[in-house]
Amino acid sequence: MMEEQTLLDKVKELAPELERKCADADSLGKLPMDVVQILRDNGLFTMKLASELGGIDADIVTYMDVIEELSRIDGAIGWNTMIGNSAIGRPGAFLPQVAINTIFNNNEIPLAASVPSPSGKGVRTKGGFILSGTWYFSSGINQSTWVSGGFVVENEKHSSPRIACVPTSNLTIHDNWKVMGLKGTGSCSYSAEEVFVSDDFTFPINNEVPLRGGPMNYLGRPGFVTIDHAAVALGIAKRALETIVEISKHKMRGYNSDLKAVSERGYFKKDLGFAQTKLAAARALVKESHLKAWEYTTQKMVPPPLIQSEMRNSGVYATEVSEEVTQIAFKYGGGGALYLDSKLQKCYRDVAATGQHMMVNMSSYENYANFLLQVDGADAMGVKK
Amino acid sequence: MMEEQTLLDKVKELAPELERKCADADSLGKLPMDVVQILRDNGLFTMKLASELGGIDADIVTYMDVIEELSRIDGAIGWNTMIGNSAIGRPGAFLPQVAINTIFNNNEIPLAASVPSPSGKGVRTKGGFILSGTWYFSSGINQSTWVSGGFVVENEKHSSPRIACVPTSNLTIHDNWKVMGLKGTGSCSYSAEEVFVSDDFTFPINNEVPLRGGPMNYLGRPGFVTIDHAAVALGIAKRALETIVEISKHKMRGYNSDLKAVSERGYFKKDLGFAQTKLAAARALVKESHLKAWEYTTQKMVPPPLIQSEMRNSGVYATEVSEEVTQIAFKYGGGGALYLDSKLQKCYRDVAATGQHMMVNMSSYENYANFLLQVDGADAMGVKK
Amino acid sequence: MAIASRNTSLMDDIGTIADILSVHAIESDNIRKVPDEIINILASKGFFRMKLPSELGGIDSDILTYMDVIEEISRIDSSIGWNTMIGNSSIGWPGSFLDDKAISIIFKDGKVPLASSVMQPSGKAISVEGGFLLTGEWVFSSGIDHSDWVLAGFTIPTEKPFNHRIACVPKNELRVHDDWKVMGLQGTGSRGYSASNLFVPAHFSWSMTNDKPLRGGPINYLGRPGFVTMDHAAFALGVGKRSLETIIEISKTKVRGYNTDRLHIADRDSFKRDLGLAQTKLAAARALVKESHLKAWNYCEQKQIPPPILQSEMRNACVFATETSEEVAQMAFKYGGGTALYLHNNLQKYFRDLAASAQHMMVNASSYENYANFLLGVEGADPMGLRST
Amino acid sequence: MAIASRNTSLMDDIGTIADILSVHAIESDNIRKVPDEIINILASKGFFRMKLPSELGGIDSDILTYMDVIEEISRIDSSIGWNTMIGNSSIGWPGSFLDDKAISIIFKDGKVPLASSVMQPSGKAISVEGGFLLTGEWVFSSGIDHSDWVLAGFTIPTEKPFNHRIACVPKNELRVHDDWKVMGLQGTGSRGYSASNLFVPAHFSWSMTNDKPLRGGPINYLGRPGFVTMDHAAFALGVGKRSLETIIEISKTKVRGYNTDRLHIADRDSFKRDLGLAQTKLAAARALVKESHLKAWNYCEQKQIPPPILQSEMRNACVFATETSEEVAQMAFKYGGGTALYLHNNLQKYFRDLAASAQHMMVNASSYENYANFLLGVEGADPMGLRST
Repeated sequence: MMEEQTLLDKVKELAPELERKCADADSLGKLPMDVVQILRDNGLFTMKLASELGGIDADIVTYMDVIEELSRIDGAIGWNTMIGNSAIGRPGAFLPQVAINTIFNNNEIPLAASVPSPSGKGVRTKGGFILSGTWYFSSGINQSTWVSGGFVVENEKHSSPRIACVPTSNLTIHDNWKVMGLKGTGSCSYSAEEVFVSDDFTFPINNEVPLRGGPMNYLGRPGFVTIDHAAVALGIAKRALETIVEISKHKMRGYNSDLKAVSERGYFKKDLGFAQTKLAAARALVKESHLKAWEYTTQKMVPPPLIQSEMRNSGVYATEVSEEVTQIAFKYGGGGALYLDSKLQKCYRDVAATGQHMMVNMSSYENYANFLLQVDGADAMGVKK
Repeated sequence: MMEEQTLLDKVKELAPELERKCADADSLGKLPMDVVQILRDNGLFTMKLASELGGIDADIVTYMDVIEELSRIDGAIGWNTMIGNSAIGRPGAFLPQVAINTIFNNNEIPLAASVPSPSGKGVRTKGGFILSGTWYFSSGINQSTWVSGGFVVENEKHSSPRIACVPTSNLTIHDNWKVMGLKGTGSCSYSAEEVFVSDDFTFPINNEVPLRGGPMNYLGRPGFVTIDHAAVALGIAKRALETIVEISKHKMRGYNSDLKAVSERGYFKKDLGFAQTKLAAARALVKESHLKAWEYTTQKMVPPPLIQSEMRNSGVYATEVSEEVTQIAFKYGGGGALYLDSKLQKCYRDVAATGQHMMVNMSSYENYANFLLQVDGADAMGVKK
Repeated sequence: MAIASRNTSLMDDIGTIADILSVHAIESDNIRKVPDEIINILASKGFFRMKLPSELGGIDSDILTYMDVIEEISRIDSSIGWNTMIGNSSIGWPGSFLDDKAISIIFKDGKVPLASSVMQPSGKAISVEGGFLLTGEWVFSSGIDHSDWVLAGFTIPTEKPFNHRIACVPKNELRVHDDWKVMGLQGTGSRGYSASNLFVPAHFSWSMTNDKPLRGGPINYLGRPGFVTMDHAAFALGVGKRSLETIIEISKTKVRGYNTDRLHIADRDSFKRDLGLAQTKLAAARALVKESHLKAWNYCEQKQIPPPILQSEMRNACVFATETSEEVAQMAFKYGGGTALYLHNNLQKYFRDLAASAQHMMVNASSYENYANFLLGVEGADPMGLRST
Repeated sequence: MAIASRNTSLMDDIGTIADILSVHAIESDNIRKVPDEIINILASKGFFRMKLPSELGGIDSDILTYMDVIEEISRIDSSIGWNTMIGNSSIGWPGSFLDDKAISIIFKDGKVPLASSVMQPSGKAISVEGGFLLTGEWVFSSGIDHSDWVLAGFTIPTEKPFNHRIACVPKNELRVHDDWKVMGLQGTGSRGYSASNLFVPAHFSWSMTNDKPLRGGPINYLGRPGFVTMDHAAFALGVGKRSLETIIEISKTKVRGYNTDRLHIADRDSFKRDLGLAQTKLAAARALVKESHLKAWNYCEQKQIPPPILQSEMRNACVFATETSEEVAQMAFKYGGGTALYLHNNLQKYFRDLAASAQHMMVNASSYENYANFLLGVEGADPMGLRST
């Protein structure tokens, strides 16, 4: 654990610089390149990458702490870092060696993006697939050199959807990231038009046993990414609370004659203490359920479906609670929180945007209930077997 | 309106006496006979009864106000009064004259109970039905002389369920009202074992056009009873707020050194102001939606399905809000609110019990949404046509 | 409950311009104010004169019509709705409170100018001969670009007890700031402004604390905060309504997530429960706004200002309506999923605009606390939490 | 995180008596206390000695085992769970804080007596030679009927700064009231008691404010309120868990209302969403209780009392667990419909018992306010809102 603790300390040290350099991300519509560079220089995109490939193979608690801290600094930084980690970590763990040799050419670790949901179609051809389609929400794609995208195999109803790893240069990036939150993540759509992808650069989306890498790669689906979403939302909410704590000390609310600072009002205190507690509870659950999963992965076992559902649920709950908590903080910010230079409104918009991701949709509770009710074929994502 | 205004004033005048005489209702498991007598003497069971039969044929706002005020005095009084009104009002409006002559013998208005849901079975026989079955939650049955119960006609799948009006003496009352809330309502089960009921003492449950009576009898289903449930819950919640307002002024909460009364705490004030507002909003909606319906009934038209759904929904929402508001009040009552002589705990238990009635089940929202989504066959109760 | 004469023609008028009003939502956000074209249409149809005394060419609207109009315009376009409501109060107030000398200048040649306002007493003044020297900085002055006159709240620090004064100033005497860079209500052009030792003649100001309306219909007797509570409520209710309409449409064709049943959102009963509850909540909030403001209207019709507890109830109804609309819009946004993030998707706009509107001091949750002071019989209870001393 | 030695045998022991424990739920409510038979079984198996120093024949339980045991007993029967947790603290405290002279009398012949307690300083005393004269009235003393000794909180009004003292008194010197007529936790025999000028020898009392434990394991170093926060949390979590288990079973066969699809509750996706969310919320609340109390345990193992902010976090976790359990039980109760009203239906019992438990001062929502004082860096912040002066 020693080494990874250093990782969190390093991020904390970098915090002021990262925040300063990220100030324009919202208007840029993506992370500024020097922010990406700092993250890369410090190995922060390789936490999920197999150590065989130069990755950190981080333990799950460190990973969570780092993503949370990065999100505390700026939601877009946290978001792009977590996407970037999965985007290189997963192909690193599952692709055949021949692809690895190309992608990690000269042992360099490229920047990657990914959209795992199978939005594309692949037509089988000799030695590979002809890939076409449009994928949405590909965070950080502008800085990537490789992109993993999910696709279904045309005319093969019963074979698993696959992931294709394609050079970004073979794809068309659409400049359509005009959004209300997480503006700085550059999550543009992209499309492929009959791009040939060699077999070696694809793997079945449902593969469970990784070819390389540490316990992280045994987390399975959706466990491999549930911690990511939770950590981003928790980090943003944490920042919102920190911000309102500071603001509350000198902000006078109310009309004219009530001279109390917000921080002195009893109901603000109750809301603040409650918010911090609720957030801590959600965080404790995320940690607990992912540590439970970790016990399997350290024995090279993929956590069973119920635990997958618990991991996802903890992420959904953490996201909802983070939204609620951020909203409480925002409310107490009053009119001043409306301006674009207010961190509160940024947290508010960013956390709302995180909550729209399919991974943290509240239908997760229904899927989980199927386990509790012992419904046949219960599945964390509601996928029928 | 003048006359009915007098009715509410009369109830307010009776309030202290009613409350005092009702003190033992919870341990009795039903309303004390002298409470019933006061209600009866003041015509309070005849507000929904056709004026042709000596009833008051009250307007809907007066009716709501009176039931709310009675429930404010004591949840069980409000509940039994509203059930008693429907139980005599409905047969009074829908039964053929020959039955009316018997039931309203010598122009006396009997006390009645009713369970409209068709829990019984009737086998057709010459001139009537042989009725058997068990009905649950028959509030006030012990004081009644007539009971209306719903039943389905055996072997006639497609004919409407009917209501049978039967002398209480022909039924077996089960002493099973051992419950956690609304204890004082004597809502025992009863059963019938092959009781002959003449055709004249039955009518189809879905009849819409009354044979006698004022606008109230055109409210249709479920509109005829939605105001009832809303008014009871609102009255109880109102009382809970009144009670905590008084208590808060001298109750010191917290450990030892914080010498503020509950009423001086900012977060209590926010909760109190919020609770009163939310309750007022729910009440305003109940009134508004029922007045909308009233415009139809005064023209002898039954309000259409969408309005039925809105009436029911307003009742569900009012009940939920009343529960929430009562709970807020209860919380601030601290340990003292646990004791059986505390009005707060009584309100808390009673309002929770009102919320368990099928009429105010939250599935109402789903049924209402079917209208909003223009789903074919949308129905306020979720009944398929 | 019945209101004698309702200006129902106003609602009909909206129908005739609804199409024009509804095409500018994104443009307003981009240019950070409502386009001039729209303002001109609204002005020409009288939509800024609903609170203006008929003596001055105003409509002297009844309260229900007024509320319906603001709600409907806000439903069509949130930026326009917001500016309409601010514009009405901003000219209605001086029209009703200023003396004839000032009126003859402001309403020169019988023309009705456009105005904006920041009523909060952010300014400070010193008395000089014939008037005041006014200094201060005011924020959030919606529609100021389109305005000829601007209202500014101020106090004279030496004056006791507290006296909330308003100055009516030509816009060109103020410095207007380019500060409207915000996360919601972007399209409302709510820039800040400032003044430094600006001379304001005495008759171009009045006292919110002490003065009574000099002209106008019942609507001018609503008092403070009643004169603006239904504005905020109607705005929020209109936008909340539109959120629901939008998600209802979307839900019929949208499938979310991996659900293998591939049900449309509209077919899921958990969505239905949320939708039915949301519509009910919104209706309850609206019913309370209507009920409390009609109660106030009874006073106004007799030229009486509704008493403090009723003012508190009006404000509370409006806070509750705002909170409820926010909640409802959030629910709709949630079900909109990832596609609701894009700026061309209105669900996110309603969500942001309502969140922003709720930050307004008028709809702050402290209103509940002030109301509780009435319920508890606390001496000096005040709807705005003002202390009497 | 790992705790060296866990007394897992206690959990096994519960398994052996679970059947007996689970049959008395209604009887406890009827006789308004836990039947003697049950108390005797618990006592004989050591379930009242988990917080007692091993020097006095106690178990000196680790914190996780303790929490698991209280949660599991509460899951089986809420009345028994409540009495078990109160019984443990009531004897653990004097065992750890009183001097050997008092101990030799209370634990005469090495026997462990049963005790109950009201720690709130409802009593007042005057100092006299060799001790105090104690007067007061205490309410809510769970399990007092079964107890030999009773703890009573008191202050000496003339003493400054505030000093929270506890007296340990033989029950037969107190007047026990027949006042336990309540709406929830009926089965816990929580009667009030009073004393008038009762002489308490000085060595039969100690100060919660100033004294440190004289014997015992880490659990005795939890401090105030940490010594009891996990009790309330574990109780609530156990009952909440049972509520969910109960509605899960019921939902599989129950059909509600007129729904024409005649779906079982378990088949409705709106129920599923509520159920999945409820289980998740409860798990989150539990995870926080565990996390914060394990953090505290690190201090205890080094014979240090956890610092005030951690005390506040422990209390907060426990308040949040209580609120969450209440919410969960209410959800389950709702879905139970009309049949959940009957006294033989446990859903209503869980609902009432949790509502009643939440009225306890220890789990009052003011805890959040006290915690905020730490977050805001307010001087003199205290987990219980005590003022330092």
